[in-house]
Amino acid sequence: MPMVYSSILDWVNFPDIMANPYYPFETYNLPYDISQKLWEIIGGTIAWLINLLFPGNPVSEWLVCDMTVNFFALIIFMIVVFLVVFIGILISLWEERKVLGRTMDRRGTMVGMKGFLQCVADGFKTFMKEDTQPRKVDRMTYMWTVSLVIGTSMLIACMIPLSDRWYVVNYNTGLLLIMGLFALAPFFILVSGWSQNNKYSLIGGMRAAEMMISYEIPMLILIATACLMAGTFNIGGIVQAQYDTMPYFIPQCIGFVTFFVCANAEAERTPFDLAEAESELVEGWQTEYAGMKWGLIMLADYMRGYVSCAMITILYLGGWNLPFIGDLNNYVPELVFLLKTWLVFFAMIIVRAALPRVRTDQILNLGWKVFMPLSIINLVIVLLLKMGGVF
Amino acid sequence: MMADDNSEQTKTAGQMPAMKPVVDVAAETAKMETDKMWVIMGPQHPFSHGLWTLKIKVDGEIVTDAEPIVGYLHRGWEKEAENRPYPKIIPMADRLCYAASMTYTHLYCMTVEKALGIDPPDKAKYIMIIADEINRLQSHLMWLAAVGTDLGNFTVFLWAMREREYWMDMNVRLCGARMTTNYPRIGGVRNDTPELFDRDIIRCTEHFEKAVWDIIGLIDDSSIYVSRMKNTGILTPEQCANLGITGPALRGTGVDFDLRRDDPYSNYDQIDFDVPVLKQGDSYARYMVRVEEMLQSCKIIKQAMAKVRALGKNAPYRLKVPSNVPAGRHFAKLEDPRGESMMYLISDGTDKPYRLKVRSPIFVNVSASRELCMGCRIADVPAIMAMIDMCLGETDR
Amino acid sequence: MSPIREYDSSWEGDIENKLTEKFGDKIKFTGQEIRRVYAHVERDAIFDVCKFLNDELSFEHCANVIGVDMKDYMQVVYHIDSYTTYKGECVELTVDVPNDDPHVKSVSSIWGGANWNERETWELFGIVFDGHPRLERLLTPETYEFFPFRKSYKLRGWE
Amino acid sequence: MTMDYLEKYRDGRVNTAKTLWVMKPIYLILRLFNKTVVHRPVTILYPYEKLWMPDNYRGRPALAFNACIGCGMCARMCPTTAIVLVECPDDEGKPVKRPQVNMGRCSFCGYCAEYCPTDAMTMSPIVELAEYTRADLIYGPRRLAYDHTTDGMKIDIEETLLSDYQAGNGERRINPAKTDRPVLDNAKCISCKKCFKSCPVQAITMEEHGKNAKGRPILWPSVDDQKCVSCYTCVDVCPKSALHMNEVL
Repeated sequence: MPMVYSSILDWVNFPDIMANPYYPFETYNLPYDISQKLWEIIGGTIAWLINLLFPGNPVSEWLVCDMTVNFFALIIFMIVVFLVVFIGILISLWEERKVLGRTMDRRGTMVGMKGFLQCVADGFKTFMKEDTQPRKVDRMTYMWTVSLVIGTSMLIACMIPLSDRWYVVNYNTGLLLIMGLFALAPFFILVSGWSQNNKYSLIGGMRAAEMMISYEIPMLILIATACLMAGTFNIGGIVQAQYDTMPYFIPQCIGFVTFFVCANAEAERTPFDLAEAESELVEGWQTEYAGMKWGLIMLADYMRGYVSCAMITILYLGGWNLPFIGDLNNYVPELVFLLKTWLVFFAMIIVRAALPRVRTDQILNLGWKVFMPLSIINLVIVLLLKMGGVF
Repeated sequence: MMADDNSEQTKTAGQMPAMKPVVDVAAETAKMETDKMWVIMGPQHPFSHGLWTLKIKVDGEIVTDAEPIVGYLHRGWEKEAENRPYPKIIPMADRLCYAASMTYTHLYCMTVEKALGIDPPDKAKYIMIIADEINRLQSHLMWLAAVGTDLGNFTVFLWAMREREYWMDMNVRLCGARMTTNYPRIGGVRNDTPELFDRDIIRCTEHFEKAVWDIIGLIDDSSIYVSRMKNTGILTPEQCANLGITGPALRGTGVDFDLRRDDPYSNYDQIDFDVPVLKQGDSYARYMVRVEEMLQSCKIIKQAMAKVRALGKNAPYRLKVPSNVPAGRHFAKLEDPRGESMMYLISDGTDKPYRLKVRSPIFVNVSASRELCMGCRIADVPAIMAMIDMCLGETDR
Repeated sequence: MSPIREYDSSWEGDIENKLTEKFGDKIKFTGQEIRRVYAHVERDAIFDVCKFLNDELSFEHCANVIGVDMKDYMQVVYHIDSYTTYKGECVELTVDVPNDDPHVKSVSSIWGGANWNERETWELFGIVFDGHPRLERLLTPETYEFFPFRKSYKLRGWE
Repeated sequence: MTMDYLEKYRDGRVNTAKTLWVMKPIYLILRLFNKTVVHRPVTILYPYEKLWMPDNYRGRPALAFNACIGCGMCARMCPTTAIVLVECPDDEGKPVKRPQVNMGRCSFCGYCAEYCPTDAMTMSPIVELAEYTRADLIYGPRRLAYDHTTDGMKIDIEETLLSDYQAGNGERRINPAKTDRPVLDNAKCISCKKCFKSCPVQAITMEEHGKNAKGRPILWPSVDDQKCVSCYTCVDVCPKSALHMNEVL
C-alpha cells in the first residue's frame, strides 16, 4: 500500500534495528545502530528531495526500504568502527610520545592539543612524501606483502570488540580468528624482507621469522589456558566469565606477566623489535619502504600494539567490565575498554623506556627456556583450580 | 694477569667465563655449506657515530670477517698545521675531537711547551687538569649515550646527555664555549677561573656523583643490558697490547696502564686517584672501566679545584712565550678519554712547525675491529664498536 | 706477559746497554730523559731492533709510526712503549730513508698496531714498508697517485 | 681513594637466577616519570625560553666602532681569515679602516677579542646567525655593533713574563701590547715612511738622522712607547723587513 509522504519526517524515521529482516547480527549492535540512524537521516533526506522533484518515484521508495538501509548502514558501519579504532590508535601513539618523553626528561610532541596534532602532521608529511621504490625489488611481493601486513593489522584492530554491543563478528571462536590473523604478519615480513633486494631487510625478515617461533607457542598456550578457564572461545564469554568470578590476572598472575612479554614481542615493540633493530639493521625489514608506505607500516605497528594490549585486556583484565559497580557497566563499556587498553599500553611504554633490545639468540632462549615452562606451569595451576572447582 | 695480585680482582677472576668466542666459527662453518655475504654498515648508518664504514662478512647472523674503512673526513690536518703559526693551530686542535676538544688542545700546547723548554705555572696545570677531566666526563657521557642507542634504548641516551649538559655548562663558565673551547694556550691557559667557578664545579661534581647512579641502575641492574655486553668482543691482554689498543679498552682486559699515573704529565702526580682495571676483556668490562673512570674524574676535579684555590687569586696562569720555536724534535703523550694520544713536533726555528703528527687512539683501536668482531652476531657489532667510542675527527685528522 | 715493575731511574741506561750490546754501532743513542730513550737506527737493523725490543725487553706496544720528509731524505720514527718490565718507558727510534729508495722493513708482523700507522705513512709519504700485509690507500681516495704530505706537495688556498 | 662503582658491580649483577631481573630500571623510569609529570622536564622550549649564558659566552664577535683603532690585530690573528679590514666612513665621514667579519668562516675562537689592544672587539652572546644567503653572513663594521657589552665580555691577555716567573715575581701580569715594541734595523731602512703612514695610533714619528749621499734626509722611525699598541702593522708593511717586533720575555 503506497504511503503518503508529506514532510521530511515521514522519510526519516528510526525503526527498531532488530526488527529489520536483514539485520546481520544476532544481538544488539551499537555501531550498526548508529550507522543505520545515520543512513536514515542521509538517505531519508535524499529520498525526500528526490520526491519533491518527482513525486511518487520508485527511487525514493527504494532508498528507504529495509534492504537498502541495511546495505548502506553496513558501509557506514565499517567507517564508524574503523574511525573509532583509528582515533584510539592515534591516542595511543600520542600517549607513547608523551609518556616516553616524560620518562626521558623531555616534553614529547608539542604541536597543538598537547601534542596530539603531531600525529596528524606526521601523517600528512608521510603522505606528501615522494613514493620512491628501488629499481631492483621484486615488485609484486614488495607491494603485496606490505599491503597484507597493513591490511591484516587493520582488520584485527577493527575486529577487536570494544564491548558486548560494539563488535564486528561474534563467532564462538572469535578469539582464534583474531589470533590467526595476528600471527600472519611475520610471514609477510619474511617475504617482504626477501623481496626488497636489501641485506638489512633480508636479515630483518629472517629475524621476524626466527622470533615468531620463540614467542608464538607460549602465547597460544596462554590463550588456550584462559579459554580453558572461561570454558569458551567467545570473547564475550571470556569477559563475562571474568565478570562472574574475578579478573584472570589474579589466578593467572604468572600467565599474565608472560603474556605481557609475549604480546610485546608479537607487537614488535622495543625490547623485542629485532626485525627492525635500528642500530644494526638500519630500519630492518622496512628499509626500502618510503613515504606513505612507511607511514602506513608505522601505523600498522601501532595497530598491532593496540591489538596486543586489547588481548591482554580481554584475557586478563576483565575486558569492558569494571568490578564492584554493577549496572553502571552498561553505560560506557567501550570507553572502559579503551581506557584499560591504554593503561596496558602505558605499561608497554614504560618497558620500552626502561629496557634495551635483546639479541636473537636471547629471545630464542627466553621463549623456549623461560616462557614455555612458565606457560605450562600456568596451565597446570589453572587445571588444578578447575579440578578443585574454584572456577 | 698484569694487575697487582693483592687486589680483589684475582679472587673474582676465577669466576669469569673462559675467554673464547661466543660461537666457534670454524666448527660452525665446517658443519654446513652456507653462503656468506658482505654487509656494509656505513658511512650513513645508525651505528657508525660519524662517517666511517664497517664491512662485515656474515654467515647467517654470525660475523666471520670485518673490515673498517675510514678516511671520509680526512682534512690533511697535519699538512695544514705545517702552514700556520703556532698560536693559530690551537683552534684547529680543538676540531680534532668534538667530544673532548680540550685534551687535544692541551696536548698540542704541552708539545710546544716542551719544544720551547718552558714549564707552565702550577695554576695553569691544575686548571688544565680540571678542564681535561671535564672533557673526559663529557666524552664518556657522550659515549654512554651512544651505548644506549646502540643497544636500542633511547632513555640512556637522553639521561646521559642531560648529565653531559651540566659539564658543558662548566665548560661555558670556564672559557665561554661549549665544545670548541680554544682554552689552553702555549704556556698556560686563556683566562683565570672565573668568579664562583669553584663553587659551581663542586656543585656540579656532587650532583653528578649522585645522578650517575641512576644511569648505572638503568644499565647495570638491567639483565638485558648486561647480557648484551657480557662475553662479547673478548680480547686477551697480549692481543690487546699487540694490536695497539689503548685507554679504557686496554684497561678492560687487565693491563694496568694509565698515562696519568705511569707517565705523569701536568701535575697529575700530585693528585690521588685510582685506575680502574678489570680482567674480563669483554665489552662489559670496558663499559665498567669507563663508568668508574667518570667517578674517579670527579674526585680528581675536587682535588685539583682545592689546589687551585690554595694557590690564590694572584698566582700566574699564563706565561709569555716567544713566537718562534727553537729547532728540535719533541713529543708529548696524554691520556685521552679514548686512549693514548700523542703529538710529535719537529720545529725548525720559525714560527710554523716543520711537521706535526698526531697519534690518535681511535685510529689504531678501530684497526682492531676485525679481531673484536670475529665470531659475534650482527646484533653485537654495535655493542662492541660502541666500546671503542668512535670519534672521526681525530681518526681521519 | 712479564711482571710489572715500578719506575726506576736506571731503566734508560739499562735499555741503552742492552741494545748496544746486541746491535753495536747499528744503533746510536741521541738522548735520554725520564722515561724516554731516543735512538737512531740503521735502516737494515730496524726490524731486528724492534723484534728484540718486543721479545726480550717486553716493549709490547707500538704507539706510532711517523713519516717525516726532510727534503734531502726521509725518516721513519717509531715510538715504542712498554707496559710491564719497563712500565711507562717510551723508546723513540729514528730511521733515515733515502729519497730514491724509500723502503723499510715493516714491523706490522711484530705489532699489529703498527699496521694502519704504516699504511698511513705509505699513503702520505710514499715510504714503502716491505712485508706489509696490505699496503693500500687508507685515508685518501684510491685514485691518488701522489703523496700529499711530502714537502714537494704545496698547499693551495688562502694561507 | 676507593672505587665505589667497581666494588659494587665488579662481578656483574646478573646471574642465572636473575636473568629476568628488570625491575630496577622500570622503577627508575617510573620515578622520573612521576617527577616530570609533577614538575617540568629539564628541557626548555627553545625559541620561547633561552638558557642563561654567562658574560664570557662566545657568540659572534661584536665591535665597538668608535673604540676601534683599525690596527688589524684581529685580522692578523684570525685562524680562519674570516676578518678583513675594510674602509668605511666613521661618524664624521672620514674614511677609516675597520674589521669586517665573515660569519660563514668564523670559528668563534675568540682570538680577535683576546688580542684586541683596545677591547673594541668583544664576543657577544648572540648565536642566532642564520641567513638566507652566504653574502648575508658577512658582517660589516657597523653591523657588528652590539649595545649591551659588559665588562665580563672583555677579555684581556694577562701574561706573566717568563723572566718574572723564573725570578719568583710571578704575580705581575702584563699585556704584550704594553711590552712588545718594534725595533728598527737601521741598515735596512730606506726612509719610505710607510710605517709612519700606516701606524693606526700615530705612535711613529720620522726623525732625521743626517743626509744621505744624494742629499735627501735620512728618516728613521721612532716609536712612542706610550702610544704604541704593538699591532705589527708597521712590521708587516715594511718593504725591506727593516722593522721587527722585539718580544720581551
